[in-house]
Amino acid sequence: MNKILKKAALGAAAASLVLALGACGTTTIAASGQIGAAGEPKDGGTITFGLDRDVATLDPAKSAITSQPTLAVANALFDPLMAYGPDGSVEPYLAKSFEAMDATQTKWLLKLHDGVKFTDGSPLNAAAVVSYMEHLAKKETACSCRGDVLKISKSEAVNETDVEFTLAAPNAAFPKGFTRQMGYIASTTAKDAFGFPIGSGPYQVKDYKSGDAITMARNENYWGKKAHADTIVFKSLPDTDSRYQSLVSGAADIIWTESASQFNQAELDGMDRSTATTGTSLGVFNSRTAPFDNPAARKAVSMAIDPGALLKVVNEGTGVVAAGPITSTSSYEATAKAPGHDTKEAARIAASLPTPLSFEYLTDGRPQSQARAVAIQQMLAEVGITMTIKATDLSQFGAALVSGNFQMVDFTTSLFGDTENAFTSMYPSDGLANFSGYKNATVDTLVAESKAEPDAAKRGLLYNQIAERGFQDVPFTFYTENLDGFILDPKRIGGVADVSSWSLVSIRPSDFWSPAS
Amino acid sequence: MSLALTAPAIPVHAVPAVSVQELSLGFESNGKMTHVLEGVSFELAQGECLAIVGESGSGKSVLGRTILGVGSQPNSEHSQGAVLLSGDDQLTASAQERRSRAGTRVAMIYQDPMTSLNPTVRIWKQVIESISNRRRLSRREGRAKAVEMLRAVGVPDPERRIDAYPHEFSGGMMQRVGIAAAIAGNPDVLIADEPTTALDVTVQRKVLDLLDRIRRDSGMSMILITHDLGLLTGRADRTMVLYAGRVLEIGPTERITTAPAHPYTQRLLAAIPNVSGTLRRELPALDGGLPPLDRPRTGCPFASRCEIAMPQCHTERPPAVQLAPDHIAHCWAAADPAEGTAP
Amino acid sequence: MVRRAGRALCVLFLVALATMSLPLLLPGSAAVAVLGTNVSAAELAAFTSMHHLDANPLERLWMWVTGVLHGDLGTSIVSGASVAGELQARLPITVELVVLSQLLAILLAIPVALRAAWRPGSLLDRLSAGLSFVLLSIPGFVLGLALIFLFAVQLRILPATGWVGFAQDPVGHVQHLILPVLTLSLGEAAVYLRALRANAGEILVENYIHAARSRGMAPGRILRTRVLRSASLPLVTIVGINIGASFGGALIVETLFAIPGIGRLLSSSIAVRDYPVIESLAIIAALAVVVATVAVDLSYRIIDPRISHAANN
Amino acid sequence: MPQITSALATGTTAPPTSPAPALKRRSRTTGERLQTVLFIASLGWLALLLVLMFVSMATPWLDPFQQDFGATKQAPGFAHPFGTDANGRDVLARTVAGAQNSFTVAAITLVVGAVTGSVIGIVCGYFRGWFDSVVGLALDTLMAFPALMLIILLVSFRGPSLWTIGGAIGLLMIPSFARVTRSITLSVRSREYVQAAVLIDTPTPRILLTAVLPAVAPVLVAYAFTAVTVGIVAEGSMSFLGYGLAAPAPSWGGIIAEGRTALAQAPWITLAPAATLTITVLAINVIGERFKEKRK
Repeated sequence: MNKILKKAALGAAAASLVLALGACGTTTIAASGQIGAAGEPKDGGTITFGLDRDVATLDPAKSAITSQPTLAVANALFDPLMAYGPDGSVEPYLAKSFEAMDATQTKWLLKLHDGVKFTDGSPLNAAAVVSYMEHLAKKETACSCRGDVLKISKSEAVNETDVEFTLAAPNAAFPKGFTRQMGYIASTTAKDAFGFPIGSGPYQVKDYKSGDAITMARNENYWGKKAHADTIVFKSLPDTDSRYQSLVSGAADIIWTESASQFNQAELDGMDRSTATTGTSLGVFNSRTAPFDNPAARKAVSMAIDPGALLKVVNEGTGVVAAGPITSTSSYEATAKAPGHDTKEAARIAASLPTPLSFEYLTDGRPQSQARAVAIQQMLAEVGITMTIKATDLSQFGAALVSGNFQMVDFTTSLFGDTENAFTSMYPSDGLANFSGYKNATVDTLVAESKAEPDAAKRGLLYNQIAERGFQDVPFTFYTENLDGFILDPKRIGGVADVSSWSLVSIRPSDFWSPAS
Repeated sequence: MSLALTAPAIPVHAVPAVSVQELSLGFESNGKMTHVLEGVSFELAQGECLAIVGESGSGKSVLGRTILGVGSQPNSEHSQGAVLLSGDDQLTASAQERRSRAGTRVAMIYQDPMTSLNPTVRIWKQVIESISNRRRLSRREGRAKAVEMLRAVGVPDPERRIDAYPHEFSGGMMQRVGIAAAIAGNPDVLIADEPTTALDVTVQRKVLDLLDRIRRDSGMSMILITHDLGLLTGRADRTMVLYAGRVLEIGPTERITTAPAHPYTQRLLAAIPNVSGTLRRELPALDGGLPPLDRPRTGCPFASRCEIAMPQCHTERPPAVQLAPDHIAHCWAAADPAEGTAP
Repeated sequence: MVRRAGRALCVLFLVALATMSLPLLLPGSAAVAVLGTNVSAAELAAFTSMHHLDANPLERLWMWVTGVLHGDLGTSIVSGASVAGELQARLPITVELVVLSQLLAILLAIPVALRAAWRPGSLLDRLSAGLSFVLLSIPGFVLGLALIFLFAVQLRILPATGWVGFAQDPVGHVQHLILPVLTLSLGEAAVYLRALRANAGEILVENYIHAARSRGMAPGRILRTRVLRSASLPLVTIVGINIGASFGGALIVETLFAIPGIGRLLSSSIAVRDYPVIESLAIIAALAVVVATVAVDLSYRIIDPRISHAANN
Repeated sequence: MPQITSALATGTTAPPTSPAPALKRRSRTTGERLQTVLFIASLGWLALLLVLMFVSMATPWLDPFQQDFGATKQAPGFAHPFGTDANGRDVLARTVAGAQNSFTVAAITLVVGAVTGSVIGIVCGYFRGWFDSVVGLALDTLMAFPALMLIILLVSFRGPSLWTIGGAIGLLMIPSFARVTRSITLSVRSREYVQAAVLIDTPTPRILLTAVLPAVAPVLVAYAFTAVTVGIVAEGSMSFLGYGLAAPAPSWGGIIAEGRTALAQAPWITLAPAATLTITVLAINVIGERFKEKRK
């Protein structure tokens, strides 16, 4: 679906048009925009997929295969209970249906398809789902989803296919939580030859070499539509440039990348791409401590930064400027407006501060973060604000983020791809991703209201109110929505979904086919 | 006595074992020419022992190595004359030809057995090299040969010692091993380059006696390079005195040591307290140094140090003066004894 | 020898103790890497103590040693996989890479160095000296980049990245090896060439070489059987150091060519503070260095009998 | 980074050129002329770098941080001789500033590695005893610890500053320097004149200064050239791997790594620092070689 068309449609409808859009998109799940080789899909052959990291484990309860770049691995081995449709709406996938049983949105009924089996032949039934939820809730499982799982106060298998969930608090977006980690139901009893829990997906593991490659063979007993390619190899190619060279030299057919220059290069090299703006980069102020306990300081920094220039320099013109927490691909329309870039105003505010503003900016070591930090440094210097850059590795970065041991941090997240989740975790004072330490009683109330609001249009209005508050208080300042996704060689692969309008890039390898076969 | 050393009597050839004819050698380094040997001529008969005497830098080692014909060889551009080994010229021979002669037709005994035996190779392998470099020897054959050679040079308990490394021997024993290695190929000519200089005084004589005996038993010819005139009596048939690359005097050892004609030889002899007895480690230091070798010389090289030098000594090359049938001195004073008086 | 062994054990103990202290010393936390950022501080602390990351180093070392005695190197905090399994998959790759490139470097260096030393100042001598000088000055990562750009991207005759098991595809295995092995070996070949050339030059002027020639030994045989042996002492040291150190990984090449070796495992484990993996890797790497040192020592004695002679006296 | 130890190991064992053989076959004059040309060219190259560094430090030209968001990835031209990078910074300015950082790291490396290492080596070699054993054990441990790990640890611990990186590389060089100086000291210590000096109660510092240091110094200087190149290359490798200086500080390895992504579109970003790095190392090697030859 074309993004501009969609925007127009959104503009035409006054409030949120989620339902209408959902209705017009549902029929075309498989056929909707595909990228790669033209023609009818063929069966057979091998597809090689270049991942951007080592996959340490294939256990979906760990986070190794449930971040965007690796979701294709999870989708090959497991079926998520819920999945995004091409228009961004959440639809049942492994589930037959998943609906609220009452108006308060605290009781939910999950219905499974009949006869779904794990790859060892054991049934994937209601009991298996309940057992898996219990597994996720255990401390030893060490699932990063445990916080969400613990919000389910009770899960019960009412019969072979139906599970009843009771929540501790109302959550209108509950099924959405099953699109990622929680939704990939794995067997709690059977493991494959490599010690990983098995799933029910279109592929099963044939060979696993740590840090090197995962080879998968088609699951011939798959309950749904069987996969095209006989074999899929997921190669670990952590070095960004080596990965691209692998694609160009034919060692990989499709790769994940976040590098803007590679998207530009891909066109010159005759490659296709399937990309979406799912990652949002923003600056998070630590509003608990000086200097950013002062909202004026936050405002000065925020206004001094020109997201348009960041987009040009860091993203090389790919992606879009992030207008706020409601992203360009969100099903909600953003009406709240950020104050925007204003060098003069920023300089005026900075000058009015009691002491000259000087602070440390924490980044992870990735090249884009570095480039962004460097550009921001110069923008701030122009309005008289001194910024030093501190780069750390990912684990220190995460630790600093959680412990609040920073002044301002460069944060790139796919959280905003899920608007509901973004508002419930980033804005309220008890939000798990509220790294800013932002406290606003009104916002807390609005968030609570939004969780209990079943009507999407009304929820959208609430979100815009929260965003408005956020723009006034500036706990974060939004930079860009970054392009990321896949580059592929159309001579060697077909059936790659066009993800451009998706809010979560989660493609299914079972659609891939090899023209050579 | 072993087989190798009781070799059949060598038929007497008309051809000398070694014949050096008007040999001149020069080396070029950094654009400068060094004249190491100039117009050296002599002959060595079968079974004969010739001593070459000179101080360091006189060119005696270079002469020895040129006869041997291996190692870094002088560039043909800077060499003249001929070095004939039983009639075959070493100077014009290819490297391969020279290599095929080394060890079997001419062999060498070195000054310092500590450095001339490879410290990392068991001695039996080194002793039989002259043979094993030419044909494959079985291990057994080779070891038997090594035992035989070591026994011949008087190394005690050779069966046990063939497996030792050089550093496990004393200096004298090591030199015996070196000699064994040199004679293993049964060469016609043996060049002994200061074979006892590095040894203790007590064993020097024993090693020389051994060499003497080997030569007599096998009929090899030998060139004994030394700076020590005192060693020669009774061991060398003839003696040649070399100075700054030129032959100053050549003649029977008897005559050289008792009636030297050249002032330089006389000085050498005078510096030895007891001609027949004491062995000295160093050649007596004569006042003054060797003349520079890097420019062509005229006259007698010893002239600048000679007490009886005459004007023509500095400007004209001295003539070869035949003092006896085989005693020649290159000296103006010898040509005209009235002009100078031997001290 | 007993003293040496004791010293080696001491070194191992110290390295082990140092690595076991890392969880207490290093900023950053494994818990965040595993649990993500959406968890409470209490949960992070609980995770930390569950994995004994807050225990004292001696205690951790003791646990590690008892584990090893039961044939267990522990499990990765991040993936839950067994460390032994991980090592079994990764170690042979790095070792193959390093051993092959060392071999290639040595095989390139030896004949050239010996021939060049035989004729000092010859064309070969001067060419090899110049070339090795330049190779020595090109950093490995620059060389690797250039090789990839040339052979994989421009000419497309060799794969840019990746690793194929020998059993899986012998031809592919070799193809994937060529560029990384070249990257690793060219610089080392230059180092070896220079070391060997210089030493061979010194040995060739030794009397015993002249003596061997005086017995009619051919140049090739002298170089092979006499010069090489004596000249290889320093070479053995460097090769020993290199091979010993390789167990710490060849990170640059592994990164450039996406090879799943020890270096990448180590760096990615450090990034997420996966201590069980880090510890076992460090101790194995130290063990390799210690063993290599002893091996160099022993081969010294074999190469030059005077050394063992001196040691025995 | 096994190269650190291996390169240094060769530094000791490999005299730069063969000893002059007894008989020379050919004149070396053309070779010598070439060497002199190379030597002068090397000096010139380093001088050029120094001048550019001075310009970069003392004048507003060649600012490595100035970004021109309107001129990103510009090809080399009049305004930017080496082009601009993705952030619109002048690649020449970045390369020059990278040289500054590389040389600083190399200097720190030398101070930490050579000075500490040789002090340790001299003290151990001269006094022997328990101190020698303990330090020997510590050095062995340092060598057995994976170099990569040590560097990453230090960088995570202290932050990626010039001092941390130079210090880490220097630390890895300490054992090599200590070993060499220790063995030289040992041999000097056993000489008769030193023994005699000890017997007549010559103050120890005096013996160290007059007997030991003069023996150690020339070897150290020859070694130092190798150490400088090793330091520069190691810094480049670390920055390339992402363990080097933090942005925006320019470093050769860092610029090469940044430019790699755009190798096909803007090769100058990678080529300029890569060539500069290689030529600089080559130049230092040439000068070091000359020094070693002169010493003989």
